[in-house]
Parts: sequence; structure tokens; C-alpha cells
Amino acid sequence: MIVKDVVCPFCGCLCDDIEVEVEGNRVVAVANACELGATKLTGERRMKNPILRDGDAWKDISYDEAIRYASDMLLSAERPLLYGWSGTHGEAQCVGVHMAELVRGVIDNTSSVCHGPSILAIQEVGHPGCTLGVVKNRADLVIYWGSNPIDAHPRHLSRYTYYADGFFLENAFRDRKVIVVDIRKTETANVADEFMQIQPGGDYAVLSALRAIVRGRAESIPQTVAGVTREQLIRVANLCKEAKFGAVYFGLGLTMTQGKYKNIRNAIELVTELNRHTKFTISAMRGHYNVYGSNEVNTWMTGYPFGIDFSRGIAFYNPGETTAVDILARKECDAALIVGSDPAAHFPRRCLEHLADIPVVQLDPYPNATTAFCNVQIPVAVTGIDAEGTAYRMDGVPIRTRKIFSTEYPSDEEVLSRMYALMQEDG
Amino acid sequence: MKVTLTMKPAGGSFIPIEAESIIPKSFLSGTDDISVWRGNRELGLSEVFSISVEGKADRPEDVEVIIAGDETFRLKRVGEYMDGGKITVLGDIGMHCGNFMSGGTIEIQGNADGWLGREMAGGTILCRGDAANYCASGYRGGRKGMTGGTVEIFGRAGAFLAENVAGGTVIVHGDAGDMAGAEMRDGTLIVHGDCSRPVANMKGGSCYVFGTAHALIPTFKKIGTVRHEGRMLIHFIGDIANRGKGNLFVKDYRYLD
Amino acid sequence: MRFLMITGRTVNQGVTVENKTSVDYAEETSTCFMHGFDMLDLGLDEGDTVLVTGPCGTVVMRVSASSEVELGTVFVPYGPYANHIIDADTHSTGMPDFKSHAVEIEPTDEEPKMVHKLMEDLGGLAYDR
Amino acid sequence: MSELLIRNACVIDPLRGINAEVMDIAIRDGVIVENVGGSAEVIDAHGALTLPGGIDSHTHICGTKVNFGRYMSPEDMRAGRTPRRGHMHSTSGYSVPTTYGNSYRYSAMGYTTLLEGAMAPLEARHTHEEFLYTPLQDTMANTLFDGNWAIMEAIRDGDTKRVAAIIAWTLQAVKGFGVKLTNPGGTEAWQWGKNVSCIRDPVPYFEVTPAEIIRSIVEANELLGLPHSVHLHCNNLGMPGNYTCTLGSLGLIPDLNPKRQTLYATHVQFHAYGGSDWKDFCSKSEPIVRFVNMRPQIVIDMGQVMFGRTTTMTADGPMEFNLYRLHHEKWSNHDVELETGSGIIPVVYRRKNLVNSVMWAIGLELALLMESPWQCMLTTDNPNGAPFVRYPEIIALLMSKRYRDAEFATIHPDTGSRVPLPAIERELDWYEIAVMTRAGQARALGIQDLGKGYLGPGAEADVAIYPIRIDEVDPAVDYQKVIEAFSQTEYTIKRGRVVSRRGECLVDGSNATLWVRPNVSDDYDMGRDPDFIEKFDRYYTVRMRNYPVQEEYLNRDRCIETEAGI
Repeated sequence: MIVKDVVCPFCGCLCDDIEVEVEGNRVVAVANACELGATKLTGERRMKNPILRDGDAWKDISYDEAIRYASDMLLSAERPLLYGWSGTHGEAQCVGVHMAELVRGVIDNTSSVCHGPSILAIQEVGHPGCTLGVVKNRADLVIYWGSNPIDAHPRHLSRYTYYADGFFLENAFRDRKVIVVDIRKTETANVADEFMQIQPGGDYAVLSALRAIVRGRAESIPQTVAGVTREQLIRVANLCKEAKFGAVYFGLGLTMTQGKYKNIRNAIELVTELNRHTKFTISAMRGHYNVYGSNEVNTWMTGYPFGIDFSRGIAFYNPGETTAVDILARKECDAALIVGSDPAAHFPRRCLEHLADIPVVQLDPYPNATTAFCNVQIPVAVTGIDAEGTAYRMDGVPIRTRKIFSTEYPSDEEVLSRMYALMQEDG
Repeated sequence: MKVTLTMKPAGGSFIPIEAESIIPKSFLSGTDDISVWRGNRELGLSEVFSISVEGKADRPEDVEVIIAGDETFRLKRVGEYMDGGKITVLGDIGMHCGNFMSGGTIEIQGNADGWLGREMAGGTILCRGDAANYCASGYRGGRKGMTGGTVEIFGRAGAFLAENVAGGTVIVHGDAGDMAGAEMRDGTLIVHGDCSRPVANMKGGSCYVFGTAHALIPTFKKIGTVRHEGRMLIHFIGDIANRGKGNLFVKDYRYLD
Repeated sequence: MRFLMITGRTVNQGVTVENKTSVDYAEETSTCFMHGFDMLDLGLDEGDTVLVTGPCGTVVMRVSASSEVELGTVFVPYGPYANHIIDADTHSTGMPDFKSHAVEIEPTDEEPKMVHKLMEDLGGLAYDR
Repeated sequence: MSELLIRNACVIDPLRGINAEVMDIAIRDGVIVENVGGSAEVIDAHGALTLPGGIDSHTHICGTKVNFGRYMSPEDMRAGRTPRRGHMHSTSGYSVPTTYGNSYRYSAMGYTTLLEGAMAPLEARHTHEEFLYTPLQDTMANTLFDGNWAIMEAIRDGDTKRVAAIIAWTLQAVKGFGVKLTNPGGTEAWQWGKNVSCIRDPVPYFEVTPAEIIRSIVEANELLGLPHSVHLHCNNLGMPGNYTCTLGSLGLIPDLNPKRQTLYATHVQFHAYGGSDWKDFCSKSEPIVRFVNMRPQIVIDMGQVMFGRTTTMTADGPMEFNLYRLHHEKWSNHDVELETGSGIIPVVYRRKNLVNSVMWAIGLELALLMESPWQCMLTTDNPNGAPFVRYPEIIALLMSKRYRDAEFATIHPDTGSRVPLPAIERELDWYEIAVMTRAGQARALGIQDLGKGYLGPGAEADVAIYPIRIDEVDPAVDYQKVIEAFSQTEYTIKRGRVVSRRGECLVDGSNATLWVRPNVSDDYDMGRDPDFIEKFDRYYTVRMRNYPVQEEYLNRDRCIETEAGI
């Protein structure tokens, strides 16, 4: 059977034009997807049933037992951490927020280690953005800053920018300029019309310099700024001002380096400044699948996009204090529920040392690095493969994922709802 | 009145204790109704501290609270909204000490964790050790930082020192971290040691760096040298990128070039 | 020798990320991409192993020459190996310094561990190894 | 079967012409009936003011733009935080509260039906998701068509039926209720960083004018027989001298519908400005009201401004950028491919600011000068003029000259020379307030046939009982009591269930989403139109099959089918 218009469950592009061929409950062929998406869609090696760590061994348990374990764990904790959420659908995330509220825990999602800094910046200066189609149809200048779509978002260039023809650009490849700004010459830099290479840690200085140049104050800028010559800075500033529609896509190269959100703030302020001259937008290259959805859901339910502490009943937000890495590294939680992410692979070791010390329950279809730290893992259906639900694309467009085939696995939402129901009875 | 709170050991738990109730004013009406929170559990003050009270007071100005114990670094929000009196912390103190403080004095003998004196409007904070990140800063969303009062750090300060500061005086005797005084609007920031990328994106106010300003933001305009309290300092105005009119005085600086 | 370690996503890391118990994922995320001249300096050939020491410990990786990285810099695909030595300090932003860590790199005879072994070193228990 | 009897209610029910009669209201299974049995649960209202549940015909509570307002404003969230308690989830926020915050606070004020004022079709699913978490009110969404490429092309071709067909397809696809035009043409121009200054400026490339867009879409709206009229946010919002543009826009509207208005002009306060710049800025409420008083085909809402902090959010992207350049605070903008856009900035309206003071006066003037309350709805364009929790104060200002004078004395001293407000003696009565907050809305939205906005048999049992006896309180004097009474009901009843009692919400709630499916002939089914499909596939970034909002997103699905004349 061929299923069309499937929504890819890998990255924040949420490409929704995928075709898959299904035999039983197995995907045997994938068309239109990038390598990352195709691999995820054809992935196997699911965990077969819930498992419980019993000393130095694992034993199989039932879903009922696993759900009861999780419910008891969360109810008895003084400061439980409910982390992850980017790999699941919005409906499950909503249940997660209700649970965090009920047990008065901390709920955080993976944006704290991807674009959390971008959110902090947006909270300071706002965000002039647009949907991806606006860029595809209009942009004659695209800047990738600290992002490397060829590796991380492979179809971004072909669907929306470099190779994507649009309404006002019949031949995008010819009419659209691409600038790459990075500290290393990435694959994406190799295809760019202009590559601006910055010394590590120099993004902020370069952004400040560009803002001053756009304001007509080039004379006050030193000859080189973080390895970039003033001539190149002026050239790039002019390219921006002369564009009819410019779009900046920034990545972890800005969020993970020194200054963190200040880099993003500066980039946003550059774009705001450019809007006095022409049309310019800026957007984050959101990484993991539905991570943007977790921000959206948390925001309408709690008022804050991530890092929400319900210990006192009301929602308290302060990234750096209420975010997962900080809490784990400082040993400030006494239980953890992990859903739709793999912190053991992606967090610094000190966080894992604390995970080893506290009870941990994970909902994930696959054995992963975090499995090693679990007391219980509950295998679930893969959202976008054998479970359906809402996901938000990196530009905020919500899409309902398709179920490609059915399995016996319950969805995240089903498992969490059962946990929540138990907790309401007992709590 | 002198209130001494000696923290009991927690047996290895690192879950922070939120203690915004610990301000001089609270003790005017006894200690029985004061509670603190460990995670989601509300605890009576005496569950966490051994309490001793000497003397009496009718107004906060006459109350001194002394906080002792080996784990005082776990205490958050001590002195929040304090408007008078004195708090002395004999060891280290946790995050958000002196939030929104408008009067009185907090003295910390050890180190202070993040957000010391956040959004403080008046009063004095003295920290004998180091202050972590966001000392005298604002809250998320780019709100104003400290608007009045004095914070003096005798050790070092972490990153984002006095972010968004809009009034008052912050003095750091040691080095400060990255992005000191970012978004500064008004007030005075003095760093006796070195710091990195001072007063990025500043709008107004004055910042003095008596050591070296590393990775100076390139959009500050050098306008000359001045003599200040016996030191020759280089005077910059900026941040030009932000149409700013702040003053930055540094003894020495380096660009990231 | 001192290096600046940068981490980031790669296609191979992404392709293998849903299968973290696989050899492919371990190989990809334990690769330390280095400038050819730096490899010469350290006397390393393609595929040699190195001991990388960061602020929080040491980990063994395998070097690979890359024209994308600058002299004095190494690139490591985002994953458990880099995280084994990365400091958890976020400067109170929630985000560790994933892209700016000073590390010390020296040749070694040791082999990179498997992912599950790294996890066991930190107190975990491998499943399905 | 569940039965409820409200005794001794002092009822004002304008759609039935009932003005302050003490009576009983019988409810069975969520619907008002003639009478109920002896075992019915009884609520004694003790003569308290009892009105149909409140209806807000223009508010921003759910969707991409609203949520971005929350997302970017952690400082706003610090206000108004409440913990989980009983059936109530935790809430946060003042000007852009969480969905539960909106729902509980509206419910405490007696509101049972809300219309989200602006939904971009591409992002409709988001609005509906948030509706699911706004449990205590029935919801509906005005759908944005101001910069729709396919529609502008059809207008350029002079094909109004095709315009109607595109609206029909889109509404049923995105589960929309009404047609919203926000700065028509301007949102498309803004995607090039430009704007249209008024109704005669052509839209870049598409070469149609806002006037053509308005006229054509108004005709199409009536061709489709939609319950609500076109809902227009005029061009040139917030600019000095814009009242001429507003008059020009209103002048385009014929009287096409015998049952309701043909145009709903929203937040007219923001469009009633005189002067040539901010220095000689003044009120032009009088010419606007004179014009509308003579034209029953137009209904307006106030868009009242109240002093204090709030967040402005609108599909009008260029306007928000202008506002940003004035305030230099944070600014967000979000353009939506092929359709529309939006902008958000936080603002503070200050008493000491002359422009803000004039704005405050204009909103009140509109309501006080308009002869018929049926033509002027009470709104703040929540949260643009003020958060909706300020409605009780607005009601009191409209009912009390004394309160207005007291407030007037605190605002910028030059305001008096720029506004007619001080000379206006009128004080609205309870009946008029009831029209402006529920009955008028039901009629203007075209939902009275669905049982909304009245308390007669057959109506949905949405009832608000306010803790005030209107025979004992003189609102002109005791305006503080009016504010208190409208701030918190004694009972808010939704579909026959007490959902809120003295501000405490008592149930989890399950709202209905009202949406419209116009039935068109096969020839006008855009789902089969090759040109429409081809352009959709080529220029949108989602597949046409993935665009429609599925039924999973409707809690209780209330589809309104219309027979379209195409």
C-alpha cells in the first residue's frame, strides 16, 4: 500500500509530501524524504514491552504495572522533572502539562538545549518572522547564520530557499542569493554566494558591527571584527539593504556559543533595523520534530514556552534555574519522567550522574542511551508513524501527522492519560 | 530583635528551599506562622531551622536575621521584597537573594548564587565572596534590572552582571564574567578587575572597568581619555549599534579581531 | 595539544540517532574531526584514537581529517562522547557551552567505548547491548 | 434529563423586548423551556440582574498570534498567576492570559460565547487546538481573507462568484465562522515591507485596491448566505486623520441583508482620528457616528482603550511596525504565505499622554453618540485597547457621567479641547448595556437563530446572574457597585450547568465550536478546481490534503450549513 502526503517525523521542517510504501506494519520504501527522514520512517528495533530495572537486570512488566510505577513515582516526589516532549505530539504534551500541574513538578522540553536561548532573545526584543512559504515565494536573499541545513535540515534548501522556485522568483537558483555565516566552512557554505567566516565566539561582535553599518556608522567600526574585514561587513550590509526580501535562518551556532541568547537578540535587532530599509525576517532552524509544538502547547497552557516550575502551584519560569540541565547538574530533582527525547545522549555527564541516582521513567519506542538510567521504560507508538497527532513546524504552522500503519503500541497520549487518571485518583 | 536561624542538615538532598518569608518584617509577629517550601512540600520554619530569638522589635528596622549552617546555599529568595532591617548570612546563599528589595541591608559572608538583588529598588547588599550570574539583573523578557540601591561584591561576579540595570550602583572588586552590564539603561557599574564584552548594547548609564575589557564590542566609539579617581581611563560612548548614549571607561581593552 | 571543541549535527548523526545502541551511532558520535596539519603535529593518521580531556573528564575518540575545521579546532558530532567531557554549567541560561569547549587532545592506544559502556561508567545499566 | 429552575430573576432580554421583568427561567437539558417539573434543581436569584450569557463579538484569545503574544511576554505572565484548584487549572497572565485564564475570567464575568477575531487559515488548526482548552465558552473564529492571493486574482478578473467559492472552500476547510478583512490589501503589501494608505491604493503586483477587495468580498459573503457579515478592520489603523479613510470604507457598503448588518466595522475607536499628525491629533467620533447612524447596514464595535499595560496584536503587520517605531519596545511580526500576516507589541496607555487620553475618550464617544445600541458593541478589541477584564469599568463609564467626569479630571489636561466627550450627558441604561454585551452581538453575528443571546424557550441556557438589584442601585451614582457586579457573577450558567459561582469555576467544561459550511454547486467547488489546486500545490508549503482542519479539533461540533447562491 502507498500512503501519500505523509508528514515526516524527523526534523522541524515537517515535510508533508512524503510517500511511503507499507507492507503490514513495516515501511518498505520512502520517496521524497531526505536521508534522515527515510531512516526514521523505516526504523525498526522497537522495544517490545515495558521493562523494569531489577538490580543489575531488566525484567519485562505489563503496561499496567509500568503506568502504576510512574504514577506513584511522580506523586511521591518533592520535585519531579518532566522532560523531553519534542518527539511527541501536542495532545500528549497537553496531558504532560496537566500532570506537572497536578504533581507540582518542573516541566521542561528539549528547547532548553536547542533554541531556548532564541526564545529568551525573542522575549527581550520580539521576533519578526514569517512562514516558510513567504520566503519561498519572495526572498531574493537568504542568510544561514550558524546553521548548516545540508546536514541538519537537508530539504530546507530545496523546499524553501536555494532551489525552491516561488511566485515572485521563477528561477530561484539564479535570482536568489545565499549568504552563509559560520565559524567553519560547512557543506552549506560551499554552495553559498558569499561566505563570511567568523572567529569562534565572534558572532555578537559581527552582528553589532552590521547593525552600526546599516545605521550608516561604518566609520566607527575597526578594520576587522572577529576575523571579518570591514570591507566584507560593508558588502554584506549592502546586500541586505538592497534585497527586496531578506530572510535569516539561524541555528545552534548562535544559541550554543558564548553569550547564548544575546547572540540571537543581536541578530533579531539587526533584522529589525533592516526593516527600516527593506523587508527582512528571521527564523530559528528548529531541530527536533515537534519541539516547536512543545513550546506552543506549554505557552497556551502555562504562559511559558519551556522550563516551568509548578512546585509552588503557580507557574514559575526562569531558564537557567528551571531548566533540565541546571536542575540535574545541581541535583535539584528527585524523580524524572522522560518523554520523546534522549537526555542521556544529549546532556553533559554531570546530569547523567544525577539521573543514575533518582528514579526515572521513560516513554520511548526505542532502547536509547537514557534507557540505561531508567527504572522503567514504556515503549510507545511513534508519533507520525503508528500514532497521529498535532505537530508544529519550525515556522509555527501546525500539521496533523498521519498514521501510516497501526500497531499494538499505545500512543504517548494514551499512556500519559492513563497515568494522569491514576494520579487524579490518588493525588 | 535578633533572630538566628541555623539550618539543619538535609541528609544529602539538594532540593532547594524557597524562603521568601525570611525577611525582617516577618519576624515581628513571631515565627510560628512562617513557612518555607522544599520543592512542592510546605514546611514550618522550625522543620528546616533551629530558631533562636533574642529581644523584641516593633518595626523591621530593628530586626536582624542571622542565617547559619552548612547548607544555606540551598536557600532561595531570602530577603525578597525586604524593605528594612538586616539579614546576615554567615555562609553561602542560594538564588534570588534580595529580589525586589527596597530597603535594609543584606550581608553575605560567603558566596551568592544567581540573581542576587534581581530587580532591586533600594537598600544595600554586601557579598564578601563571589556572586554568580545575573547579579542585580532584571527578569526574563528584558525587564529593567536593578533600579536603585547598592550591590557590592568583594569577590568575582558571574556572567550577565547587572543585565538591564536601570539605576543604582553595582561594584565588583574582583573580575566580572561575560556580558557584564548588557543592555545597561542607567545607573553605575564598577568592575575593579577584568571582564568580557562589557555593556553590550547599552543605552545609557556609566560603566567603569579598572582592569581589561576583553572582546570589547566594536560598536563603541572612543572619544578620549579621562582621569578618574587617580586612574587614566579610556572613554567610549555607545552602544552605537543600539543608538546608545552610555559611557564606558576602561583602563585597557582588547577587541576580538 | 589544546583545541577548541565544537559539537554539531551531521547527516550521519541524524541517520543513526534513533538507534543509539548501534555501532554506526557510536562510530559517528565518537569521531573527532581535525585539521590535517593538526593531525600531523600530533602524529596521527586517519582513524587513530585520541584521548580528549575536557573540564569534566576524558573520553576516547577516533580522529578523522576534515577540511571544514580550522587549525586548532575540532568538530565532534553531537552525542554522548562529546557530552562525556562537556561542562554542565549553563551560565544560568539553561544551555551548556556545547560549541565552545577548550579540550586537551593526545594520542592514545585505547579504543573508544561503546555508548552503553559510557552510560554504565556513569551509573547506568545497559539494556539490549 | 437534567432540569434547573431559576426563580425571581430580574431579566433583561433585549431580543425579546423584555426589560427588567422579574420572572422564572426553566431549563431542561441545556435548553430554555416553558416549564420544568417539581424535582428540578432551583436557584433563587432574589431579584438579581439576569442576562443572557455574554457574547464577545471581537476578542483575541486563541491562535498563533495570541500565543506568540504570550510566548514573548514572560513579564506579563507574572501577573495573574493562580494555582490549580478544584476544577480549575493553573493560570498565568494579565493582558495575554493562558487559555484557561481567559476562559475562567470570561466565565466569572458571565461570558459564554467568544469570537476569536482573526485566524489565519494556514494556522487555523492552532486556533482550534486552543479552543479545546478554552472550556467554558462556545467559540468561533473569524477567518482572514485580507491578502488572499487566489481571491485577489479573482477580484482582478472581476469574478465575484469565484471569490465566494474560495471563501466557501476555505471556511469549511479551516472550520471558520466568519470573514475577516484586516487592513485589506495592506497585509500583502507588507510582505514587501510596504502598506496601502487607504482604499484607493493598489496592492503591489495584484493591482486591486482595498475598495475593490472590500466590495467584492462583501458581495461574496452575501452570496454565500453566511450568518455573519463581513468583519472589517479598516485600512490605516491608528494614524492621525484616518477617519476619512474609515468613512470612505463605510461608504462602500450597500444594504444587502434584511436580517442583519452588511458590514461589521471593528474597533472603530482606532479608526476615528482627526488631525494631520500626532501634534494636532483629535477625535472624529462625531462624523463617524453621524455616518453610521444613518446606515443600518453597518454595525461597529468600540475598541475602547483603558489606561494601563496591555499587548497589541493584530493581523495588521505594518501598523504594528509603525507602533514599534513609536514605542521602541519589542516587536514581533509573522507573515503568512498567500494569506495574511500579524504583528504584536506590548504597550502602556498612559493618562498623562495626550494621544492616549484622546483615544480613551473616542471609544466612549462612539458608544454614547450612537443612537442605537444595536449598532455599537462593547469591546476593547481584547487585548489591544485593554484586557477584557476591564469591561466592567467601561460599562460603568457608559452608565455614569459622574464617573466619566471623575476620570476625565485625571487625564491629560489638553484632552478637553480635542474631544467632544465632556459635553456628552448621555448615560446608558441597563437595557442598552445588555444590548451592547449580548443581544446586539448575537444579532450581529447572526447566531440568535442558534439560540444565542436571549432567554426565551428554545434558547441555549447560557445565563449570567449578576449580584446587583437594579431597582436599588443608581448606576449614575453608585458606579463602583456596577463595576463590582459586572466583574463577578453570582452564577454563570452554560448550557444549563452552573459553570462559575462567584468567580470559582466548578466544572471542566466542554465547549462547542461554531463553524460554517456553505453548500456550493460542483462548479464552484474549489476542491476540484484545477487552477486552484495547481497554484495551491505550487506556492503553499503544505499539501492541500494536509490543510483542512480535521474533526478531531472540534470538541462539540456545531456546523452551520448555508445554501450558497453559487
